[in-house]
Amino acid sequence: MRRISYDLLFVLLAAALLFFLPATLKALYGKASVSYLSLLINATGLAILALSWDILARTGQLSLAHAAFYGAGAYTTAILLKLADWPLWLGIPLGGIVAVLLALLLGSVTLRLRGIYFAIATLAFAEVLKAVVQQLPTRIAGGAAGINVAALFRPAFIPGEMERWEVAFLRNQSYFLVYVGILLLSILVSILVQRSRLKPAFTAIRTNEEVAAVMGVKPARYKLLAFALSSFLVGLLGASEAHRIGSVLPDETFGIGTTVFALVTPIFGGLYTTLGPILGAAGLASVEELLRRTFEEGYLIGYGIVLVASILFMPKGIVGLIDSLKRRRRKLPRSAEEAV
Amino acid sequence: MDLTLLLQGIVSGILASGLYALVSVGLALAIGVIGIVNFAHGEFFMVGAFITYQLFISFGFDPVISLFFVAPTLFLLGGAIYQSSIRYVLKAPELNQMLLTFGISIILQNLALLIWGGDPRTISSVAYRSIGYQLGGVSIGLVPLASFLISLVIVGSLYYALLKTPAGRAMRAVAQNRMGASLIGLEVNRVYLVTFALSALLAGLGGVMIAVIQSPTPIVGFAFTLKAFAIVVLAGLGNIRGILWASLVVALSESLVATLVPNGDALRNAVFFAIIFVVLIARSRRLA
Amino acid sequence: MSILQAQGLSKKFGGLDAVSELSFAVEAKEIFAIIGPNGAGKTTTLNMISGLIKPSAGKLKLNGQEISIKDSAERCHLGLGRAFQVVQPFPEMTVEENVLVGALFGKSGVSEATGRKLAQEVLKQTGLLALKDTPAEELTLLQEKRLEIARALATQPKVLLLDEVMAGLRPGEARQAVELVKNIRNKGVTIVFIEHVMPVVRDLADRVMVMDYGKKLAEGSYQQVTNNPQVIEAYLGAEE
Amino acid sequence: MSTALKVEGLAASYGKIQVFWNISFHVDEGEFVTIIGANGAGKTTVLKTISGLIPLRGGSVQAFGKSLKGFSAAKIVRAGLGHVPEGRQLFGLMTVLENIESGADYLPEARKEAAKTKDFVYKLFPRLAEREPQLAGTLSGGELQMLAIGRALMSKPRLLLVDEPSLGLAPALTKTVFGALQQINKEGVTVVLVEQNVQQSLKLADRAFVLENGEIIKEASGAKLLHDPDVQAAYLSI
Amino acid sequence: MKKLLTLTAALLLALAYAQPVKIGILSPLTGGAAGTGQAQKAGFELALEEINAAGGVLGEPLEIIIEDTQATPAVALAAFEKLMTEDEVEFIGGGFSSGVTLALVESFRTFQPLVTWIGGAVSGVGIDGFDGIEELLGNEPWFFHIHPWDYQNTAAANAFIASTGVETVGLLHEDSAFGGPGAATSEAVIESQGIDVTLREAFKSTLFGGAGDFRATISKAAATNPDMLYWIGYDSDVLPMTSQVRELNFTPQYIFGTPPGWPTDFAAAPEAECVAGLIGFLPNLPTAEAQAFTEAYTAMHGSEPDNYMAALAYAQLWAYADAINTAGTTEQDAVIAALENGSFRSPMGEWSFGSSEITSRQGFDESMWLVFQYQDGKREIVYPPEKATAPLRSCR
Repeated sequence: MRRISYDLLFVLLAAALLFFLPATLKALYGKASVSYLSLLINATGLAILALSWDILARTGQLSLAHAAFYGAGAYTTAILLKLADWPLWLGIPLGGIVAVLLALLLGSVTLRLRGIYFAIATLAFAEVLKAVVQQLPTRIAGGAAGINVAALFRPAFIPGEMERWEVAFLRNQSYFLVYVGILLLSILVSILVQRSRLKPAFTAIRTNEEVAAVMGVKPARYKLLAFALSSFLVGLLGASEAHRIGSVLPDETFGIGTTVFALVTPIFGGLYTTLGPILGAAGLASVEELLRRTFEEGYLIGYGIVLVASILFMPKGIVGLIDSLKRRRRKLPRSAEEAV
Repeated sequence: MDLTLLLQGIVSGILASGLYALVSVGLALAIGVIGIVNFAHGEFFMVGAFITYQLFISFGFDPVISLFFVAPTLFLLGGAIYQSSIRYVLKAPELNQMLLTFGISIILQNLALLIWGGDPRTISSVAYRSIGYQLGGVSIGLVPLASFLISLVIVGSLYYALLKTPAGRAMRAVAQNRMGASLIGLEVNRVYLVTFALSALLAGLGGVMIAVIQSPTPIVGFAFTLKAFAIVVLAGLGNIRGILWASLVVALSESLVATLVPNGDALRNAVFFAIIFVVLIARSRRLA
Repeated sequence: MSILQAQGLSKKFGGLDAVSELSFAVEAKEIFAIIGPNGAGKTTTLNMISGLIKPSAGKLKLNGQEISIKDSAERCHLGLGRAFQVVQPFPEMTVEENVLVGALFGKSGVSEATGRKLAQEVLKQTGLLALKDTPAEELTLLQEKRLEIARALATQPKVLLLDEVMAGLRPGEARQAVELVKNIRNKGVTIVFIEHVMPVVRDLADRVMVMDYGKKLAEGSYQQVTNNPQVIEAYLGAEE
Repeated sequence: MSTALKVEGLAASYGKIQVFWNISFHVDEGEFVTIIGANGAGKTTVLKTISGLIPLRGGSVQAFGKSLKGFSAAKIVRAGLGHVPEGRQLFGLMTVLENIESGADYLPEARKEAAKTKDFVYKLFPRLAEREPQLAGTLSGGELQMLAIGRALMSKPRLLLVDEPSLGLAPALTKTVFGALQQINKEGVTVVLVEQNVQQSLKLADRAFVLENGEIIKEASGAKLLHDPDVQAAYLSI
Repeated sequence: MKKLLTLTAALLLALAYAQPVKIGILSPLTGGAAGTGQAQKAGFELALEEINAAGGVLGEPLEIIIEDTQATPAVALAAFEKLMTEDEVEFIGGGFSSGVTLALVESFRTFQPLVTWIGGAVSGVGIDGFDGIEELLGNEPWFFHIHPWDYQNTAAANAFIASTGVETVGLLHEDSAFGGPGAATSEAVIESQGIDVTLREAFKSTLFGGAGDFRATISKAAATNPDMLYWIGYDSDVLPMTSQVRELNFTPQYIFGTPPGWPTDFAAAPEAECVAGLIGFLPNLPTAEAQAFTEAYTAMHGSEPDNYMAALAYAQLWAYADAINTAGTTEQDAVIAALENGSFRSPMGEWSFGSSEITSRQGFDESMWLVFQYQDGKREIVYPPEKATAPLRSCR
């Protein structure tokens, strides 16, 4: 229990730092802070995506349905606002809840599937959901044209007192704080999982479901719990993102890219940890932006090379690399050779 | 419902299974024998399609002739990719394989974009592309028929080769028991190398087919990757013969829904994945 | 009343009768050994008892309660612990975390604090305390075997199923292990174990059941079964 | 008599755990050697290290005067070492015939004589001839063991390493298998047998070793060890 | 000392003036819409070279900064804000896809740079409960749209269809945001001409994971035996659609498609023969501007400007250059006025901004669209009559 309070302290510290980050950026870079914040928002979204996927993966469920939960969250808030005069903010938690309901539905029928069979079943679920949403009556889900989604923040421009970019700064700061809030929630959930009885349960199920069951762990219960936690977080993200980018469209909102990056990022950063997916998001977002700003053409080739190299040279991700560096520095015996 | 229309739907569906089988069989080999989850498989079609296109543009080669160039090229490409990266992740978790091959897929896609641009290309003069034989109101397309027969032949001969030839038996041996395979004098890594290269070659053949019937673009392979994975899983990992059945089931269902349901063609992907989903779930319940 | 009862337990794999019509009863606080040649169906029997394999036919009762239809986790909660032949620690977890899995989930409603305390006790009892922060994948075979027992113990079993846990131990270590098992029994735990090392069987077992070809060949005291000519032939190999 | 196998200071690693041993022994050509020892004593690991399935971490292995250092398992088979491994490692989804043929398919020399060797195998185990078209996965334990030996023989080995062939076999079958090994030995193949079934295996052996915790603690003729009271106490418990 | 200061100040002032005009471009250079983005880029590069060869803008070489949007809204948003705050551009160009445009609306409104925007054709006009680009941005004085709106596309297609004298039309459309929402409107517009739409069917485009097998849909259309097959899809659907129509022995009098682009080299394919299509620009348009553009483009890029997005991009950059030069300043109001009042060069001929349903800053309308028909391996313009290079042929 002592460790969890350390963690909480750390999270609070991080929260405080992140809270003041926009203002700091503004002080340091002025106008350009708007752009940096925009990139940070995207990176934070990627971190939420990655961390939420990782929480589910800790039970050994390699889901390819993350786009479905993201889309469910986004469409929930969009449809609510379209059909009724809902409070703008309510759609976000409701988006999370609808994602959870879908996840429980999916999770309960895929309990017995393992490995790639599970992966393909979840992918199929996401593809079918995309088609279903597109086929819903236009007056409800907008059909192929999608739905406009109102912005969460519309800071007013006061001529004479501020510059235009400061309005963008305010808006980005607000979105950034919302995303950071969801990320902090994700981190809290992740820490709770890591520091509670859930960690042994999740890890046991992931490593050997049968042995776990013989030890008294109920696999179905924890697999569904992981599904619920994971989908709630990504549902929140989907709903918030819908407001930020102003619309939902079946092919875009349920696009496979969400799923792909949800799994690529934590692998890159280090699986089954709280820090790994976050470092993964920070790393991949920086790599992409740096390459983009360096090479006029074909920067994504470099991105692909980084992915390939990362697996070859740091198979356990950034976190694994840090661990092994730490070990080397402490000169911990690694092989039995030294231990004997 | 018009009976001819229904018949046409059935015929089209059956013939369409050829392309599905063709794009899946190489992946089935890679997963079944090597156990590698290759997200870049679709990019092998794409490369095969672009090479076919380039040979046409540069030398005026008909795709049928290009087959003889694409096959060895893709074999070499597959081998090179195996040697430079895949072999290091054979024993790694599936997720590592996914990230690695996803990286390869991004590299290949964007290289193609750099070389050929993003606009769809066309192999313009293919005399046989649009030939259809009319049979009592039902049309049987030459290319679908050929791709159906070719895929039958390829899957059939692959099946036969796996069963009867020493090389095929080597692949099965490695797939069934790595240790046993090395004890009968097989260099397991070399068998893997050849298998992966062959898997790329088969994808390349699919790519030639795609170059004939579609316009090569850098992203033409990706949709096929997902579908090929689904078909391989539906057939059962490593089950080469099952590829034919699985392809037939999904292709025929797609075609029937597209024929019988208003706006049914838009539901093709939904039908495809719904079948995969239901079959996987049902199978998991039956096994338990 | 018998604490564990099997009636007509059978399992077919394809056409093969791995276990057929097996019935036996284990009394409370007994140490009950199952021996027999490899492939006789011993491990399959344990798997059916702990719920990893669904029997093709037959019934199982624990403490008089029918458990045939319960899943592994429920059986564990009712008091069935299990250590595996091929040791299967969770390699990514530390020794303590491995034991914690059993301690926290072996019985329903164990609080985190209680579970941790229980894990500490079990670690002490099995001599693993010093290794508690070692990742399980770095253990030696002997340590792994101890962990296997510790993890099962942590589920607070009434009946503990041990599958060849002595295999590969040196005589000295085996003696320690025998003492450990005896201690466990003395705390009121019934023990069902599979074993190949005959001295261990001799020293430990109150009763021995011999299996061959999925069937019960003999049952009785160690002396009784080792003098049974059928058993000698099946298990030790016939003399010319 | 020349040396078929010479092992010196053998050390191996298994997965992550590096096991350090110092095992040295030699086997003469034409000899039948049995290694006994408790489960986990390292018998299987010794065989696997010799046949290249586990990387050699120290020491040396020589077969027929040639060092096997750096050889892959496949290359070691070519050097004339057959291995009937623990768990048999057959191809379950192939027929009996395919399994047998596969033993010679990838060794040019052995392939030339495949038909003759197959006849020998079938004479040794007539049961396999009957089961020819059946999938290996459907065989009984005894038949599997015969098949594993048969497949190894197809490579025309000069030295055969056999790992616990009696495992899970009924006494009658054990006898058949051991009889076959004896016959193979008589044909001039050197045999190194690892066994738990001490009684029968020691009877076959020209020489035998007792292995404990990665160390050879005893070496004597088979008959002598069979009557060694220590061995009796440890392995027969009678 | 004083002298030095004045000198420095003068130098700084000169430097400030010498700042070249920068135009920020948002374009999908990678991903599913890379074809469009690459075409735009090629068009910009040509225009840039010409503009700077002709003396640049305000006496300095013009600069463009192209940012890849990956056709992804969140990426586009970050790219736009980078252009505004890091590169500090005052003018925005490029543009594609309604989803991306919708994502930019809020930030456009905040920064209010001068935006001229290609694409984002979903006007929203006529779609209940959905706000399209024209509805959202049409009244913003700083927003200029350079591409016909969806209803203008429909009108152009409809005008051609009506001109052919067909009595029945079978309408096939892809089901995403491009072909989906407008299909019902198209049907209504066509039927208002007294033409019977025998069937309206959606299909799955190859761009969105379809395998390119349209046989079931084509068979259904063939069963209704329409005079014309009218299809709305993407450029990668062209070859499968036209070859399968032939394979299924479906011989409508006309095959008319309105994809946003046509595959490279398609003209030489036998399937192309008699296929008609809507296009914004044709390399063989027999006008001096078109020929000059095609020639220069081919010289620069080694291939003909097949994708009309290249021509629009070219027109867009020239419009900026001309307007800023006319205004003589980069001051926004002045440039807006110059844009509103000026007329500009383009490969499609001289053009200026006019009015559409909502906006009065609309560049190009239905009259931009040409209907061409592949005839003997060449694209002949067949509609409108005043631009026609050959009469329309029947496919039968």
